[in-house]
Amino acid sequence: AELSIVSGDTGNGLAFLRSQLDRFEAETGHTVTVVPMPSSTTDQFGQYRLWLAAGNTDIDVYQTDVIWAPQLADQFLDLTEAAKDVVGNHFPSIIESQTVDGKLVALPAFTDAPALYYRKDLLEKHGKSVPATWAELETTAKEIMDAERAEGNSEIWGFVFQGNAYEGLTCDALEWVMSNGGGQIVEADGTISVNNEQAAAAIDRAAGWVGTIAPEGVLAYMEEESRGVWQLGNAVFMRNWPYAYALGNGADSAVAGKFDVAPLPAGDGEGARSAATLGGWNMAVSKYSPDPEAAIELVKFLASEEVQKERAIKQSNLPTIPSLYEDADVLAASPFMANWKAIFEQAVPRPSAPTKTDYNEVSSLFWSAVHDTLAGNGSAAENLEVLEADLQDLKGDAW
Amino acid sequence: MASIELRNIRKSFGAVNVIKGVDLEVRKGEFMVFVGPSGCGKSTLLRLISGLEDITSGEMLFDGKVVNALTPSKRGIAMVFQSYALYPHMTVYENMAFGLKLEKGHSKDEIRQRVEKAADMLQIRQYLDRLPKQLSGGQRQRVAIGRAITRDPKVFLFDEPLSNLDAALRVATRIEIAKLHESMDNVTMIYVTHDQVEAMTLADRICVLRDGLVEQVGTPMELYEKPDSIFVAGFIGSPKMNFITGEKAAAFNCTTLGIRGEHMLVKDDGIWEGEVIHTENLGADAYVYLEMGQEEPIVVRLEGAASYHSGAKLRVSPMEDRIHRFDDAGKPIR
Amino acid sequence: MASIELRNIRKSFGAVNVIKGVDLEVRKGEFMVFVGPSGCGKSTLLRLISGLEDITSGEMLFDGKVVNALTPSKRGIAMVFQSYALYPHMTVYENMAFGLKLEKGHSKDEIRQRVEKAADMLQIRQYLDRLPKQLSGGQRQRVAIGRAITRDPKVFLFDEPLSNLDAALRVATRIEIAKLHESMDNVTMIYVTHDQVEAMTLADRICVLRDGLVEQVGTPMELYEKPDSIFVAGFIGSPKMNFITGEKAAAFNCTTLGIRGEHMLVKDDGIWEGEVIHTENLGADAYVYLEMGQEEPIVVRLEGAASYHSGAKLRVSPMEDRIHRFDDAGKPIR
Amino acid sequence: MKSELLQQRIRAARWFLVPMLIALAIVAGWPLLRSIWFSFTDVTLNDLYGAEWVGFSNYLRWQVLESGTVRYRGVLADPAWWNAVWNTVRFAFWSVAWETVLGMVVALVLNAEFRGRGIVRAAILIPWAIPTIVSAKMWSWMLNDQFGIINDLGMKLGLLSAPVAWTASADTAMTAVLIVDIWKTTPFMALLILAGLQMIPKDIYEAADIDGVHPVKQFFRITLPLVRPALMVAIIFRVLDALRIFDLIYVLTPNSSSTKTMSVLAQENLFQFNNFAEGSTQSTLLFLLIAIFTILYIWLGKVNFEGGDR
Amino acid sequence: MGATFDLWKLTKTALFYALVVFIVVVSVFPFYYAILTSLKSGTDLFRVTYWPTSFSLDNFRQVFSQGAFPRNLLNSVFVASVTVILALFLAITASFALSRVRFRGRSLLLMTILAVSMFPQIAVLAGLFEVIRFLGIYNTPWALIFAYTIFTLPFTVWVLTTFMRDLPVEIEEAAIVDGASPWVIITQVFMPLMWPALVTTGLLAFIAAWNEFLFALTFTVSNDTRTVPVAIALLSGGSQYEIPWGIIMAASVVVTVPLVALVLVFQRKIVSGLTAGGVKG
Ligand SMILES: Nc1ncnc2c1ncn2[C@@H]1O[C@H](COP(=O)(O)OP(=O)(O)OP(=O)(O)O)[C@@H](O)[C@H]1O
Ligand SMILES: Nc1ncnc2c1ncn2[C@@H]1O[C@H](COP(=O)(O)OP(=O)(O)OP(=O)(O)O)[C@@H](O)[C@H]1O
Ligand SMILES: [Mg+2]
Ligand SMILES: [Mg+2]
Repeated sequence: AELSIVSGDTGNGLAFLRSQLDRFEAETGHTVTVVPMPSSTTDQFGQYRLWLAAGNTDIDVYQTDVIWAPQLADQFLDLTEAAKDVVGNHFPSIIESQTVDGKLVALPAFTDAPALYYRKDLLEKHGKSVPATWAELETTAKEIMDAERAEGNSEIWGFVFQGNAYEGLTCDALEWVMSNGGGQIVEADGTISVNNEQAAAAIDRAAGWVGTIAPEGVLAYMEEESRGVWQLGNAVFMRNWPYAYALGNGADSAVAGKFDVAPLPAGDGEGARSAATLGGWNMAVSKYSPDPEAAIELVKFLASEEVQKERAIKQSNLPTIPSLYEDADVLAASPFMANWKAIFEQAVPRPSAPTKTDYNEVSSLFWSAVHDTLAGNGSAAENLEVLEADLQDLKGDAW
Repeated sequence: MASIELRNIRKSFGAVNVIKGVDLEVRKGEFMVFVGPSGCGKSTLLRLISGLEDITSGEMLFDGKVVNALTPSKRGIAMVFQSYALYPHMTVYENMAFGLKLEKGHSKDEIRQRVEKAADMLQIRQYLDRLPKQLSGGQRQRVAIGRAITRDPKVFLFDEPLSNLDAALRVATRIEIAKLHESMDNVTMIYVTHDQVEAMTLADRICVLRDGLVEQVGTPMELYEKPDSIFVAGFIGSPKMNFITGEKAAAFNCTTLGIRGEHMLVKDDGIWEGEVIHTENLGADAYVYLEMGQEEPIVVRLEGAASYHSGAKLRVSPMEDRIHRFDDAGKPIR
Repeated sequence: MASIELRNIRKSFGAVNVIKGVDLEVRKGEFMVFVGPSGCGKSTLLRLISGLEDITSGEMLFDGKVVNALTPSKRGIAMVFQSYALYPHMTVYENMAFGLKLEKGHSKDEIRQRVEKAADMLQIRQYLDRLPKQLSGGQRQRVAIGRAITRDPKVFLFDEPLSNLDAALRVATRIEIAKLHESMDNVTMIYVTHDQVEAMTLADRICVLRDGLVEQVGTPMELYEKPDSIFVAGFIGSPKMNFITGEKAAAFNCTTLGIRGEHMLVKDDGIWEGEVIHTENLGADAYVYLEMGQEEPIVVRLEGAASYHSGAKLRVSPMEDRIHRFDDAGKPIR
Repeated sequence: MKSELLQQRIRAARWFLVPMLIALAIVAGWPLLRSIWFSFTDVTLNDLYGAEWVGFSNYLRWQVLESGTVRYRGVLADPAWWNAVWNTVRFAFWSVAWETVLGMVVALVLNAEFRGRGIVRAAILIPWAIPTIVSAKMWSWMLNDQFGIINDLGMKLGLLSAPVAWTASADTAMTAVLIVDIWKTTPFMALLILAGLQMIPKDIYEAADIDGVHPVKQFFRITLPLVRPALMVAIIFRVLDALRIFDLIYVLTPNSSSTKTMSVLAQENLFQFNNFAEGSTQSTLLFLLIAIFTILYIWLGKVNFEGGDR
Repeated sequence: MGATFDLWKLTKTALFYALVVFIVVVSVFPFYYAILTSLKSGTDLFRVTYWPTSFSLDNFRQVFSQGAFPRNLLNSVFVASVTVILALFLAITASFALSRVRFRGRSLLLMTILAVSMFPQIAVLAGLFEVIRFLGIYNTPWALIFAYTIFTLPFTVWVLTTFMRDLPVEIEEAAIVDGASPWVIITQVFMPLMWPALVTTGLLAFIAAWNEFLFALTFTVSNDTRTVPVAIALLSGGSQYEIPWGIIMAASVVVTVPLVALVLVFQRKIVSGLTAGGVKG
C-alpha cells in the first residue's frame, strides 16, 4: 500500500526517519512518503486538527506530541488490540499517557526529558558543587555570576531557561511546581490543584530570578535562545532538552567539553523532589486512513525496539523501552544516556490526560499566569487564584 | 451614400429630456452641420445617429430603413471624435486598418490598398509607421479622418473635430475636410461644431439646435441673411450680430434691431452716437467696440486699420437694407 | 509698475540651449506679446522673467535693479497660466485671497475689499463661493486673472491664457484682458501666445521669437506692414500671407513675393491666373483658394459672398503698393 | 426598446462578471457563510458535521446562579476578547498613523527629482517584497536581547542603557510589533501616496511660488488637501489589513496578551483550543467590526469609490 | 546672488540627501543583515557583527540540498504566475463590466467585492478546506491558485476598475464604430493601454501569492507541491528545538532576490500604473 506519514521532525531526524522507512519498505513492500511539517508544534497541531476534522485521507500516520493524544483521540484508531504484544515493553507511564478512555491512541517512538546543564569548569573554578535544590542553584548561580562579572565577563548570567509564554513555559513551570511539592496543575482524577502555597512559592521564586540571575529577556526565550546564550558561554546553568548536549559539544561551541548535565533541582517543603517534564513523540494512525492495516504495521515498526535502538544510537533520542538504557551499543554511542535514565525516572506528565480536549487551553491559561508572574504582573498567589477560577470555568462539570 | 431621416426623435437620460422631438432629413451626399450652444444636444443627436446611444422614442431611417436597433458598425457609419480617439498603442497604419481587420472577408492586400489610398488622400502616407504620440495635433486629426475613410462609410459623422487644434491648424484642417467632402461627394456628412465659422464655411446646410429642438435648417447664406429668430441671428456670423433695443429699435418699428458689424457705417451724420471703448486691429480689418447704452458693446467692423482712441465719440449708421427686425417673440418681421 | 530689461539672457537645460542671448526692453505699463512657433522658447523666457526658472547667464533688471536671484514673490509679479493652475480645493474667494493672506500685514477687511474689487472688475463676484470645478473654462480663466490682480503686481505675466478656451470664449476673454490692460495702465504686461490674432489685437508691441532668439520687436502694425523677414511676414496676419516664388516673383525683382489675401484683386485682366479649388463664405467676406502652381494654395479675400465653383479659372492681381519683396536670405527688399 | 449594441454589452457584462462572481462565491462566499453559521452552533473541530444550532449563546449567554446573581458568558462577556479588541484597535491605529506619516515623508522624497531615484525607489520596496513570515523571523532575531543587532546598535549609539527584551516584556511587545509592521508596510503606503502626489499638477506649485507661499505652508495648504483622496483610499486598505493582522504577531509574539489581536485569538480558539464555535464567533465579530468601520469611514470621510471626489 | 544664498541651498541639498540615505538604510538594513547572517554558521550566528566576517556559502548549499527547495521555488513561480494571470484575466473582464457598462447594483457589487476581502483569512480556512477537498484539487498547485483568488481577485478588480474608468470613452466608442465586440475592445484596445496598471496589480498580486504561508501550509501535503514560504518554515536544524537561522536567512535571501529584481525592473511602471488611475480616490 502507499502510506504517508506526517512528521514535524527536523533535519537529521527526518533523514533518520527516511532511512528507517526505507527498511520498512524493503521488508514489507509498502511505500511510504514523508510529509514534513514546520517544527513549531503549535503549527503542527493546528494543521493536524484541521486535517483530521475534515477527514483528510491523504495522511495515514501522524507523529504526535505526547500531550496531543487526548485531544485528537477521536480521530485516531485504537491500537490496543494491534499492539497488545508490545505494550509491555515500554515504560508504563508513557503507554498510560497515550491511553485515553481505555483506547491506546498512539505508540511511543521516543521520549524526552529536560536536564540541568551546568558549567563544570566554572563550578570547579569557584569551588561549587552541582546544586540539588533550586535554592542552591540560586546562590551558586549568583555567586559565580557576580564573580565572573567582577572579572570582566560582563555578559555572563547565572541561569537561563524558557520563559516565553508558550508550551515550553508550562513545562518549566510544571517542573518548578512539581519539584516543590505543588502538584501537577490538574491531578490525574481531574481535580484542579494548582492554587496552593507550594506552587505559588515555586513560581514566585522563579520570578525572583528574572533580572537577577537570569536576563530580562528570558521572558522571551524559547529553547534556542537559551541555547544561544549558553553556547556562547554566557550562562552558568541552563534548563534544556537533550538536543543541546550534542550541539553544546560541537566544534564551534564555546562551551564544548566544559559542561555536563544533572537532574533538575528539587524544591523545598513537603513532597519536594526533582521533576522533569515528560516530552516525547508517538505514532498514531488516522481514522481516515484508507489502509489502516498497513498503517498500523508501520506504526508498530517505528515503535519497535529495533528502531528505537537505532534511534538512540544515531539520534540520541531517549528510548521508551527501559531495557535499552542498559544496552551496551546504546551506551557506547551516547554515554550521556545513562544520566538520563535517572532524569527520566523523575519525569512527570503534563496534565493532558485528565483535561482531555481542553489541555491546550489549560496549558495556555497556566503559562499566561506564570508568565504574568515572571513579568511582575501580580504575585503568584494572586495569579494562581484567578487561574483556578478560570480552570474551574473551563472544566464546568467535568473535563 | 445614404439619406438619413429622423422622425420625432427623442432622447432622455433618466428623467432629463435632452432631445425633445427632432424631425430632420439629411439628403444623400449632403454636408450637414449641427450648431448650437453648449449643452443643446448636438453631440447627443449625433450619437443617436451613430447608434452609440439608444433612441428613447421616434424613428431613425437610413435610406428608408429603420435602423433604431442596429449597432454602429452595421449602420455603415464612421465617426471622427473631438479628441481624435486614436488607439495610442497602434501605429497609424494599424489604426486605420483596425476596422477592416475586424470585418471579416478583407484580404491583407485589400486592406493595405485601402489604407494607402486613404493615407494618400490625406497626405499622411509617410507617417503610416508612427504611433499617434509621434504626430502633431493636426496630423492626428487627419489620421482619425483617415481611419474613418478607410472603412468606406456611407455616412461620416464628425463631433467637433477641430476644437482641440490651434487657430492656424484649425483653418488648415477645415479646408482639408471641405476638400474631402468635395472629393467624396456621394458620402453623407454630419458635422457638429459650436464654431460658426466652421459651420458657415463647411456646410451645405446648417441645422441650428437649441435646447433639444431644431431652431432652423438652411444653407449658410439663408441663415446669415434670413435668420428665423434672434437666436439664429445671434449665432451665425462673426463678429456676433449687434442687437439694439429700446428707443433706437422702436424707431425702426421693432422690439429688437439686429445689425452686423460689417453692415455699420461710420459717418459724421450717423444716426447713432457711441463712445469707443476698445479697438482691435487685425491688419486687414479692425473692430471698434462702441458703448451705446445697450446691454453689450456694439461692434463695428472697418476695413484696414482703425486708430480711434478709447473715449472718442463716433457716429454710425446701419445699412438700411441689412437691418434685421425682430418682434417681441424674437421672430423676424419681414 | 516696472520696466524690465533683459541683457543677453541665456538659458540652457543641461546641454540644450533654449534661450540663446535675448536683449529686450519692456517699458513701464506696456503690453508686450511674445509670439513664435511652438518650442521657440516663449514660455521659457516668460518663466525666466517670473523667476520660476534660473537664469543661466545674462542680467535681468526690474526698474534698473538686478533681480536674477530674487524669488518670484519678491519680484512683484503675478502670473496667469495656460492651465489656470487654480487651487482646486479652495473656493474662488480663497484662491484669490491666498497670496494676500500669506503676506503679513493685510487685515481681513482689506483682503476682502481687494478680492471683491478684482472680482467686480472681472464680473465673477457671484462665483466667489464656488470651487473651480464648478466653473466653466472661461470663468476659471477669469478667476486666475483675478487672483493675479488681487496681488496688485507691478508686472503681469500671461502664458497662453486663452488656449484652453473655445473660440467664442477666446474672443470674449481676449476683450476682457484688453480692457483690463486699459484700466490698469501702469502695470506692465507680458503675454505669450502663438495665436497671431491675439497678438495683433492685444499688444502694444509684439516680440517675435524664433528658436531662442528675438526675430523682430515692434507694434502690430509695424510687423503687419513692415515685417523684417519672411518668417515674421508669414507669422503675422490672418489668413496667412501668400508667398509666391519662381518666375512670378522674378517679374517683381525678388526671390519671394509676399502678398496678403486682402490685398489681391480679382479682375479680368489680372496678371496671374489660378484655378479655384475651394471657396469659404463667412458671411461678411469670403476666402477663395486658388491653385497657382505654388507650394500652397493662394488665398484671396473678397468682400461679401463669393460663388465660384471649384475648377473655375480666375485672374487676380496684387495691389502694387501692398507687395512685400524678399531676397534669397528672406530679408525684405525695400 | 434596447438596441442591439446595448444588449450586446449587457450580455457581455454578464459573461464577464459571472466567472469572477462564481470564483468569489466559492472561494470566499461559501467559507464565509459557513463561518458565520458555525458561530451559531456548538460545533467542535472533532465533529464538524454534527453541529447543533445554539442561537446567540456563543456571543452572549447568561446563567442565573442560585444566589440570584447573573453570570454572563460567551465571547462578548470574555475579557480576553475585549483585550484582543483593544489590542487590535490600538495596533491598527498606531501602525496606520505612523505608516501614513512616514509614508508621506518617503513619498515626498521620492516625488522630488534627484539622481538615483530609480534605485532608491526599488530599495524602498524591499521590505514590502520580503515574505511576512520571513521578515517577522528576521526581526525577531534582530530584536533579540542577547544577540539582536538592534540592542547592540542601541547600546553602541548610547540610546539604550541595557539590552531590551523587545518581544518579551509586555511594555515593549506592542512597540516591537509596531516597529516591524511599520517597517514592512510603509513602502506600500508611500507608493500609494506617491501615486496621489504625482497627480497634483505641477503648475499649482508654481502659482504658489508666485503667491510667495513657503514650502512648508505649501505642503499643509496645498499638497495635503489635494492628496487627500488618494490618502483616504490608501488608509482604508491599510486599516482593513491592520485590523486583520495575524501572521506578524503569530510569529513575533504569539502568546503575549499585550499583543494578542482578534485574529490571533480566533486562530487560537479555532485550531489550538477546543473552541471552534467561539473562534467562528470571534471571526464573525471581527468581520462585523471591519464592515462597520468601512461603512463609517466611507460615509464620514466622503470617500467616493465610484469616481473620485475632486 | 550672495554666498549665503548658495550655502543655504547647499545645506538643504545635504539635508535632503541625508534623509534619502537614512530612508534607504532603514529599508535595506534588515535585508542586508539577513544576507550577513546567511553567510555565517554555527555559534557565529549568535555574535553581532556589522560587516561580513566570514564568507561561507554553506547555508545556501544547504538550502538547495534540504528537502526540495528548487522544486519549491518552481512551484512558487508556477502558483504565483498562474494566480496572477488568472486573477488578471478574471479581473480585467469583470472590471470592464463594472466600469464600462451601466447596470443596476453596480456599486453594490463593488462594495460586496471589497467586503469579501475583509474576512480574516484564518476564519475561512476551514470552509475553504472543505471546498478544496470537494473539488478534488487538494494537494495540487491548483488548490493554492484557487485559494489565492480570495485576496488577489478583489484587489485586482478594484484597481483595474478604477483604472478602466479613467480610460477615455471615445477610444471605446471609436472601437465600437469600427465594429469591435466587447471582447475585442478588452483584448485589443484596452489591454495594451493598461500595461502599467496590469503590471502594478500583477506585481502586487504576485508578491501576495509568492509570500502566502497559511493556505500553502494547509492545502499542500507533500514536498513536491509546497511553495517557498512553507519550505522556509520547514527548513530545520539538526533537531527539534534548533532553529537554523543561517539557512533560513539564506533561503529568505534566495526568495527575496527575485522579487527585488522584479520590483527593480518594474518600479517605473508600478508608480505610473497607480498614477494612471489605480488609486484615483
Ligand atoms: N450620459 C448622459 N447622462 C445624463 N445627461 C447627459 C448625458 N449625456 C449628455 N447629457 C446632457 O444632455 C445635454 C446635451 O448634451 P450634449 O453633449 O449633446 O451637448 P452638446 O450640444 O454636444 O454640448 P457641447 O457643445 O458642450 O459639446 C447636456 O445638458 C448634458 O448634460
Ligand atoms: N525643463 C526643461 N528641460 C529641458 N528642456 C526644456 C525644459 N523646458 C523647456 N524645454 C525645451 O525648451 C524649448 C522651448 O520650450 P518652451 O516651453 O519655452 O517653448 P514655447 O515657445 O513655450 O512652446 P509652446 O508654444 O509649445 O508652449 C523646447 O524645445 C523644450 O523642449
Ligand atoms: Mg458635444
Ligand atoms: Mg509654452
